[in-house]
Amino acid sequence: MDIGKIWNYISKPEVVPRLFAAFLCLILAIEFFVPTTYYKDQLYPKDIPQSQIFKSSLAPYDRGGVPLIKPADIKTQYPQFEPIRGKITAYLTPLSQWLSEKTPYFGTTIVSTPGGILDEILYYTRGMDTILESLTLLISFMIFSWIYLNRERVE
Amino acid sequence: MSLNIDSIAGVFYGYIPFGDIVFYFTEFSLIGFIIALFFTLVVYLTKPEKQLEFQIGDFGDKLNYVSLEELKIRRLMAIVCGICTAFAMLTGDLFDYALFLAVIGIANMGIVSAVKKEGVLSAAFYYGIIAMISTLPLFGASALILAKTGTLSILELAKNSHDLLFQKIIYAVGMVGETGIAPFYAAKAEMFRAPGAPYILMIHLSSLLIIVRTVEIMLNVH
Amino acid sequence: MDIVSYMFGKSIFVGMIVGILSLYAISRQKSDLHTLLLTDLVECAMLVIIAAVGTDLAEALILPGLVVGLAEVLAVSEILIYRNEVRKNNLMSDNKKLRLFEEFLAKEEPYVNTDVNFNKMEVIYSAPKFIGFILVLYGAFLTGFTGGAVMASGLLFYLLSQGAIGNGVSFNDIKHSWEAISGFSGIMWAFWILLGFAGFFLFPEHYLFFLVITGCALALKVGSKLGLIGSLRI
Amino acid sequence: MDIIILNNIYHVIDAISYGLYAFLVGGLLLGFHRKIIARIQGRPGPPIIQYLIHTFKYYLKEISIPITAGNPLYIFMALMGIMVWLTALYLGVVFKTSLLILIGLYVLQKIVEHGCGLSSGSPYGKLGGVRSVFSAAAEVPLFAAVGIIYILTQSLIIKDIISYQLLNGPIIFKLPFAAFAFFILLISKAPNSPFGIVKDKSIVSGYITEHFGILESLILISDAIAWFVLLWLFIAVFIGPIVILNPLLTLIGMVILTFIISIICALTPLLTPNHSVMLQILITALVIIDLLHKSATI
Amino acid sequence: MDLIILTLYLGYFLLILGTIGVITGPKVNDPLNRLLNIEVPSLGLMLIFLAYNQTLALMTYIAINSIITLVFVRTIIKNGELEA
Repeated sequence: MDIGKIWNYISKPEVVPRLFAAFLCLILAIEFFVPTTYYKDQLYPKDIPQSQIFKSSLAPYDRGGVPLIKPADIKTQYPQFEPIRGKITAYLTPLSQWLSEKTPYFGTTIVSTPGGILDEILYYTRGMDTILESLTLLISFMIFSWIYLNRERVE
Repeated sequence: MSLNIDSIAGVFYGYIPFGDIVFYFTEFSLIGFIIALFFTLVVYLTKPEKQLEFQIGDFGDKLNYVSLEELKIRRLMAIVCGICTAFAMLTGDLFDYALFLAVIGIANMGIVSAVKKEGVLSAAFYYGIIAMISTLPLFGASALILAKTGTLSILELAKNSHDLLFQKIIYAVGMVGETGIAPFYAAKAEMFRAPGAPYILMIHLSSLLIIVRTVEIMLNVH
Repeated sequence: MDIVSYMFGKSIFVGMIVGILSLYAISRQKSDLHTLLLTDLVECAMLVIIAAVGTDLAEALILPGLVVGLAEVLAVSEILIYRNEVRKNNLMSDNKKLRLFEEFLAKEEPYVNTDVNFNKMEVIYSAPKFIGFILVLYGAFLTGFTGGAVMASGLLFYLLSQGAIGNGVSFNDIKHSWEAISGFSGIMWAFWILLGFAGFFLFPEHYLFFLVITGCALALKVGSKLGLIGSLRI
Repeated sequence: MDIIILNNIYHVIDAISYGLYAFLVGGLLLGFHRKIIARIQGRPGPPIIQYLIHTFKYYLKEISIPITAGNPLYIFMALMGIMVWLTALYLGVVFKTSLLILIGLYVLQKIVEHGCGLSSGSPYGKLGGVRSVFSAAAEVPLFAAVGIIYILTQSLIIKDIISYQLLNGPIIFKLPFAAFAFFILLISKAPNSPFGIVKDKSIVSGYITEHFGILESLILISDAIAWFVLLWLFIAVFIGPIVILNPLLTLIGMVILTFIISIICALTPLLTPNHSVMLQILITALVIIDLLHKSATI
Repeated sequence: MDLIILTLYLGYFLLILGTIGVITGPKVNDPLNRLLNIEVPSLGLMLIFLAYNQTLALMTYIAINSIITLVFVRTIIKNGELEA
């Protein structure tokens, strides 16, 4: 076995993804046997799945609070940095308020119009994540469209 | 906030809170931040060089140059990459950092994808595959850390010990894939053969700074 | 016992198994296209592991994970196509040097089935407008990233079916409208950061205003951008 | 008021003279390095001050910029080399801050090499630059070494590491693998080393092929300071206060280290790029296993 | 409670079986077949989202999945054309 040949082999670009996949596979296989524990006192806790059905028209995203009056009580990492904590979670647009009075089946739709717990996390408490997320999409779309539109270009 | 950070990255100067995601300044991260931004400026000002290339099986050199359209998109990608690198030095959140890495990875791909050369495109594609695979360890490890400790903030994680060795290993492997350090360097190194030095240089700078910063995070989180 | 923590170990277990299997498959795979398809499975493994945490935070982390996966697939697949085109052109130009009288050699034409008559498919004329309209409207109501994605799938469906019945946009028209729409999308991105995200911290008392701007701008940005994919000529 | 200004002036003079000192010592050591290699190979070799003479000569020469170069990157890179190493000198040797910052600065040296090579547009420079990217592997053992040091001393601030050694003796006996990894780094930075694929003679002068005149002189100055800083760092982190607190002993330590490195450089062949990278990776694997072992036992 | 656990187990089952199907299913050498097989694990993933009550993530995943499928189909067709 010639070690020099192996070294040369793994420096080809087309081999690298496969090599990396095998390496990661190995690491995960080791990790597989490491016991993982679950810390009970999580941030932004959620109710037990399916426990809110038919009890609240905002199910499964009812986190308490009254729109524009009483903010919801959510558990965040740094409450001292968030002056309007819980207000976005409690907020409902007039349209969604009307919808919530009519039907118990549209909880997800009602909550995801501006307001609701996810909008609070995504726009406010962890807004930086969403900036990067949309930036990723923007950049990949730029690459995509540049290649698509400039395909016929000759040097 | 925490004394542990002081003994790794130097004096702790302060922080900017954006809700749960806190950007913090230490001696180390400030130097990295300034260097990355300064470099972005240099890259913006520099004209791409005209590259002479050897010909195999032929005499004479071939002159490669970067056309104006190509220059515009590549410069934009390089600037995005530089700014993201600069802020990745500051961020104090594991998941946010992983997202920064993802953005940098895609921007790196973008810097070379406009070059119409088979070898370079091929390398960009393989690098892209690695970047896609390494979202599993990066995001997966941060989710595992969240489940085990109940927090993602580096400042909180640095305060007391959590026994996170294996999660940290997965996270580091994700970084290895995303920055393309050896022994998985080949795909990324082939991308450097493309003409257009200042933009290519940005790829290299970002990956080197990211490696050092990841080492800092890995030492902080314990 | 709490169900989330009860099932946590099992979900992680499944996520790891899927990850290991798909990574093993990638390490044995030699075709570029198949590797690309298999990376989609790796994304699945990642999503399961994040979902296993089971809190609202986990759900908020799933969305960026999803988007990053989509974005990378978008860019990488286009690079693959471009690479293959360049490779083919290079091969052809090499062949011209090597093979004399190539143009006189008989070449087999690839068989293309041109008998498909789209006119008979009534559904492609009547349904797309309705479904597209409903999806776009629903997406606009949802706002945020989810709304954008729903809106985009509506637009995509409409534009694709228009292309199939021959009412699609020609390549020259695409070039202009494409740049316009993607510019709009970029402006919306800036809008959401400057007026949305920054506003929350600078003027917390006007949070409602910024909330609505953020949600709508994000939905418009994602929707317009991804919807454009529908106008591609395959 | 006047006293403050006077103090400031003194500080500036101190800083400049320390930089000059580092340059002179580094330059002389590099000349010494060249001399020893020549003697081992049976040649008389150039005088020890040859490196300094070279630098001085290039400093006075006329400069011209290639038509293919991408400006201002082309000029900026030479300045950046000096910037990086002067910063490393003051932050590390004088203020004794975090080891991590110094490693970050060392990593920037790669950027300088890469930038010099690629911005000139010359095919030789480009090859040197690409090889410099390959050899970024040399830094990886360094990170593992830093991890091991942190586990032992619970701090990465150089001042703390030195005071740790004052109590517990030199680290080199406790962490032989980390010291070895760092030593490999020193070797890879030395001219004519087995890992010196960046300055391989088959690609003319590697990344500085197109940089001449004052630009080359600046790069040479920064190389000399780099040599001083790296040797100082090795002595400070692994051998400790016994040597580092006395300037004369430090100098002697540097001469001995340079001597050992020159012998290694003279007796080993140059590796091909792939092999050089992979050899360094093997060393990294060794150090990482050591790191995992150490962190698992804690 | 039982329903949730059943949904979860069904999700696990589909996910793992689907993954094996994608990797070593019949005729997966054709990329289009492989793409269709990928829908099975993604269905399993959707069931897992449903069981954890992450309905917004579920909705987004459905929308995104349709877009990703389109992108893949385009890639496969284009590649087929280029290889022909």
